[in-house]
Amino acid sequence: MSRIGVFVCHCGENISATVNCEKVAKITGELKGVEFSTDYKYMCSDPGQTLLKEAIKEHKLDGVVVAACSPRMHEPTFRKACAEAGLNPFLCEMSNIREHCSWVHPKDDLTTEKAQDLVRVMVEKVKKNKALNSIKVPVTKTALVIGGGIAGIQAALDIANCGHKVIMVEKQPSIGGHMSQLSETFPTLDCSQCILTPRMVEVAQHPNITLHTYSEVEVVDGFIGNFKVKIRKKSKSLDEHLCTGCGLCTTKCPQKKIPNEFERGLGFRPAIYVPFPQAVPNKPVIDRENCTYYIKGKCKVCEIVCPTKAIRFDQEDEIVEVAVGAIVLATGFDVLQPDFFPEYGYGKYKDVIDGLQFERLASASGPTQGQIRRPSDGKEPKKIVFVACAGSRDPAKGIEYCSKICCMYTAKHAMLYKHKVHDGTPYVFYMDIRAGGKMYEEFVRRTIVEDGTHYVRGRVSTIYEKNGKLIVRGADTLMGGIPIEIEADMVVLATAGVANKGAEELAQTVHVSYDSYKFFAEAHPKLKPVETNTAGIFLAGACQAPKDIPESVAAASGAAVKVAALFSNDELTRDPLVALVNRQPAPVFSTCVGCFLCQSVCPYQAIEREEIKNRNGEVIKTLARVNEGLCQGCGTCVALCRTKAIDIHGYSNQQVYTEIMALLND
Amino acid sequence: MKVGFYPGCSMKGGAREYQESVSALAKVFDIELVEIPDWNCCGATAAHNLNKELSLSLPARIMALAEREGISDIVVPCAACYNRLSIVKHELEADKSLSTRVASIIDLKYEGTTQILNIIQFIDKYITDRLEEKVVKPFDYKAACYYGCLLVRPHSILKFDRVEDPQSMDVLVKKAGGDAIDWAYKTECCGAGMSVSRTDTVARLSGNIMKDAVDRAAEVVVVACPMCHSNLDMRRPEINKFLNEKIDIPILYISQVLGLAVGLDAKTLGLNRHMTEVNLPVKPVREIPVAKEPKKVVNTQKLEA
Amino acid sequence: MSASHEHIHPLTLNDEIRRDTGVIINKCYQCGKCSAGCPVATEMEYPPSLVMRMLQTEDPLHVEKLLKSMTIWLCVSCEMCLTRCPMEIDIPSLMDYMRQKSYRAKKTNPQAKKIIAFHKSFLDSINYTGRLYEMGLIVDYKMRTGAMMQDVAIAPKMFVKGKLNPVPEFIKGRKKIAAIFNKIQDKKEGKL
Amino acid sequence: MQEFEPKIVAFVCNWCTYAGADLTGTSRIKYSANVKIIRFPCTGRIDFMILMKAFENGADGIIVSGCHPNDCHYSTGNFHARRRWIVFRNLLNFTGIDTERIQFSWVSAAEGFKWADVVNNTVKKIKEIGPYENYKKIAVSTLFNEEGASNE
Repeated sequence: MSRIGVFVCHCGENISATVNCEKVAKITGELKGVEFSTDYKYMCSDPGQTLLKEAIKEHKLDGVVVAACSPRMHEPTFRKACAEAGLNPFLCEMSNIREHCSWVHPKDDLTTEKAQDLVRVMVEKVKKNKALNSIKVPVTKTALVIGGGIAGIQAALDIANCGHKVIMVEKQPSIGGHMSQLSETFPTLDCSQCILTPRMVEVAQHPNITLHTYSEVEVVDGFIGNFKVKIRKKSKSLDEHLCTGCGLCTTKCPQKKIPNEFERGLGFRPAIYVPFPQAVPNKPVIDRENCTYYIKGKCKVCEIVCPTKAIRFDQEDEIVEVAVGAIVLATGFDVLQPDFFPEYGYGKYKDVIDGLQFERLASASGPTQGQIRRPSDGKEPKKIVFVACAGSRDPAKGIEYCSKICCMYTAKHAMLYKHKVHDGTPYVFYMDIRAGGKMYEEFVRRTIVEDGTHYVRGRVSTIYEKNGKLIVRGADTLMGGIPIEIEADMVVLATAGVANKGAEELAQTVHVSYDSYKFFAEAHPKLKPVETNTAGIFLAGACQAPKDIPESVAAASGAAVKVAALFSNDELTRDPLVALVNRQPAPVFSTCVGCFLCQSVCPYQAIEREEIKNRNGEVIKTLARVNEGLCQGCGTCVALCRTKAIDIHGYSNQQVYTEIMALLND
Repeated sequence: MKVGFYPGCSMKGGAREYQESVSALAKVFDIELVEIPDWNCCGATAAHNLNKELSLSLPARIMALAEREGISDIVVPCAACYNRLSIVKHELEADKSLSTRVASIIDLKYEGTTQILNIIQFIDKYITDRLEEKVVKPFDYKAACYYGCLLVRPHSILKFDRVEDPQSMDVLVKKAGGDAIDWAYKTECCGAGMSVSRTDTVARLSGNIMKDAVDRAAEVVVVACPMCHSNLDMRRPEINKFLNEKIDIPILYISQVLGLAVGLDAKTLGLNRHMTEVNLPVKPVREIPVAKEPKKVVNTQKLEA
Repeated sequence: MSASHEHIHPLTLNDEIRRDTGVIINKCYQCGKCSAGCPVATEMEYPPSLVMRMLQTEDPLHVEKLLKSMTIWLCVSCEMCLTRCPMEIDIPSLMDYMRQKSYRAKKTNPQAKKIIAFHKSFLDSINYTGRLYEMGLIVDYKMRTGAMMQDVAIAPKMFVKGKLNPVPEFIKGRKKIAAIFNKIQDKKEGKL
Repeated sequence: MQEFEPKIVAFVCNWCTYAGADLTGTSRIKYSANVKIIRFPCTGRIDFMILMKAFENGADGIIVSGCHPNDCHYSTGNFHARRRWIVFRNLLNFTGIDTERIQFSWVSAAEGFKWADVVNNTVKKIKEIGPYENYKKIAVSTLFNEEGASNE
């Protein structure tokens, strides 16, 4: 016979306004096995919890049902209170009579009846609950940071400075990300390279940071505190220890006409190359797809000229396996591909470029040494059109969101252009100017008022080339929508920021969720902005949504603190709501028949094979066994088990059936 | 090979040469065009400007008649008719109750089983494979392929070619030995049904189109729509007046271009019926039907220039 | 909840437009891409984006202005606006709707007389013969508008080129066509 | 005559739909009280014996709701639920179970409105179909006492 206590919370008036709490307590107090029942204004308050604890002791309760808010809110609170009163915390259950009842139904008898039903269900369930002990798992105090842009750099440095080890993985030959491509940054016009490069060097030299460039994460297994990660280090065709970074090979390479990714196709690079002069590490890689030796089997000029004989043509990819306790995703964003705007001739006309290309033109280290020259003929454009919202806020093209950074960088571009081409005329076609941020609005005003940029409120319909000019057809909606045509020398599209290539695959590899745009999803948009739904994996920077530099850095530091907090414990405790395979006396051993269907569906590889041997050491039966450390308690194995040999604590077949019967038979 | 054929009103009158050239071209490739018996006008712009039910019923009757004859593919060379028929087919497919109502208005069974093909889709489906082998007289001219509105828009319904900078007609012209130029007015509107009621508007819109083609050294404009043709060809005096210059390059239907390439004579193709005389300069016939390599070089040079 | 809501309030103009054309007026965020690409925007009193804005106000004064405007009759249904609209708003359908509404309410702009006359002559031709009889259309159109001298110069040349049929082609089922016209609701109400 | 008030059980996953239903409450969106929720860790946990058990005990309708595809907290549980449903639907139809009474949906933690819609639409639909008398007639539990069912 059970001795269960029922505690009905009023939640001030949140519940009692529509549910008759006294009645619920009274009626459910009459249920079989209920020893004690009461209602109280605020169960979660200190006196409320004291009431609960006293009742447990006084009435020797062996089960508790708290009818209050969502268990997602206060289940830990009440379980802790139970534990303090000497009751196993897993003998405490909550009925959600606030979110699922009082708040969604009007004040009438039906609502009170529903509340009674919900309490009854939990009373019956609690009768079947078992006392369980929390599972303890160790924490590996090393963090993995995926992505070496400004967000990854910040996160890695912050974690490393807390004294924890960091492994950084970067896909490109150098860290630095998009920020290293920028000319100057809004709203202060700091030189991007000048503020970024010292950070890059710090990463390379930090004793706590291990850097893997030209590498990708291939496999992630495990769970919070205990991830196992396989990293593929792509072959650089180079012995990095021997290479001094003298750069002789890059000057002698006969392949010189490969479009330079770092310059966004506005310049060329050789097949053995360092992405940019300030690269970290400043050592070259061979681009095998374009290298004459790998294509034709002959050349090896780099090998001949290398003074330290560091070139390794036969070097293979290396797989590195590491154990980490937390992961920070900082894989950044990408910009739209050229085929996105046929109406703007993007990709067809050389002088229609995107914002990042303009950054390279405006950068002192760029292909034109910072002079604004149009790509087609190298002339200085006297009339330039910037098109904001190129792709952003365009549901027809599949991008509904605002890319957030374009308003500001377009204003910056217009300003930089005006600073460099004094007699030039910049036009900006925009829909709205979104300049929320410290000193942002002031910056935009300066572009308009002091630099005389023509802001035209309207979207561009089409751009075509005629007699060496780009005819931009737009409209001025502030003049009632009258069409206007501008003969421009160059057009810069503020292309939408989109999820990085391969974001979806990476999300699936590391098991985090992502939105319909393939940006990684945070656990809660307001209160958990750097956490993911997967414990132990955090987000930093523009892999989550388009972000500017200060935001990315702030998010990265946020993620780093989360990692540091996690690493401040030697062990983690987990709810023991895991699956288990039943055991029976010999000769049956278990109703498990060893079909291992459970193994095939388990997302955590938590099902192991257990061999039952007889006295002679012969295997007589193979059973499934659940590794409690790995099991996350999803219960998919339970639903699939043909012999019902596997069950799950907290949601066992018996508990679930009891709940259903209690709910439907009043 | 038999294919259903809906000529539409203009091909019986103002665009007689379009029908003549399509028929002649089909004959060369052993395709029999079966005219839908007792077809009616699709209602064109007038119907959907003034009344929605009418604009649905008239095309629906045409398709219902075709269904009754067991025709699966209808070639609709007129881009305007093609557009109307496709849209009606789409709308009736999306709304079953509307479909029932229209069926009762036209008093015929309508299921929407026929496939509507525009002239280019027809050529691609039945002719393209055999085109190059039949080219005897490469159409060696710089051609501006003009698609207009109705062939490519609305893309969500027609799903034909790219809506910006379409290429299908350019490909055909190239296969016929021509040089399809890159230009800006491929899909700009010519003024369409305003030809009679707003001649000034048509002169401006069509004038801009002709101007861009001529500025880019086109020797001929190729079209696939009788309405575009009549605006660019018949309205030439108004166009020239608007532009204040004399433009005399001819407007040819795509069927005429291909017809010339496979060796049909001008009369059979109805070239004599154009209001702007067709005086294409005589060029020496080259050996191999299409010299692709040098063409490509010419093209890219121009793009980069 | 929302279902009963709809019953209580009478339909606004924008609700009606949504019901009849599927166009959601408030989707427009006034980017102006339609006006920028419209081939006839320069001739319109209200370029397409402004039409959308006027409808968004739901102000009867603005709606009245639109119904009486030349704008709706100048639209050539080229669908450039729809093709490039980031919100995929079917402005051509909306224009059709406004024209039909204006025509039914007898509010058409006096200058649109020629355009409407042409459409009517066109439909009459179909009504009587089943097809478009171009010569008849032109004659009928001239009678309606009084533009007797328009295009007189090209007619003989067209005739010589075989582009004008002196006699109309009657289809066999022309009675069926007339029946279709008679079944159309507006025809019954004398509004077509 | 008193209106038929169906009994509907909702089996939802803890991570998406349960949280979504919490959001419905937090947003004070009203819905019909006929639906009562039973929480599961994941839709992958829900096997068809559970659905049968609900019908057997007098449910007129069932809602099963979890995370959207690819959003599963456990990566793949909802896919297993979906596959299982596809396979079992035919079997249920064959055995005479009215599969119209089972409503599947994906409701995320951010879709408070959607949850209210799912509930209200299901209640409306079940009210139209009427009480599930047929099942009650043949239900095994009418032959045995209730304890019999918890032998599993």
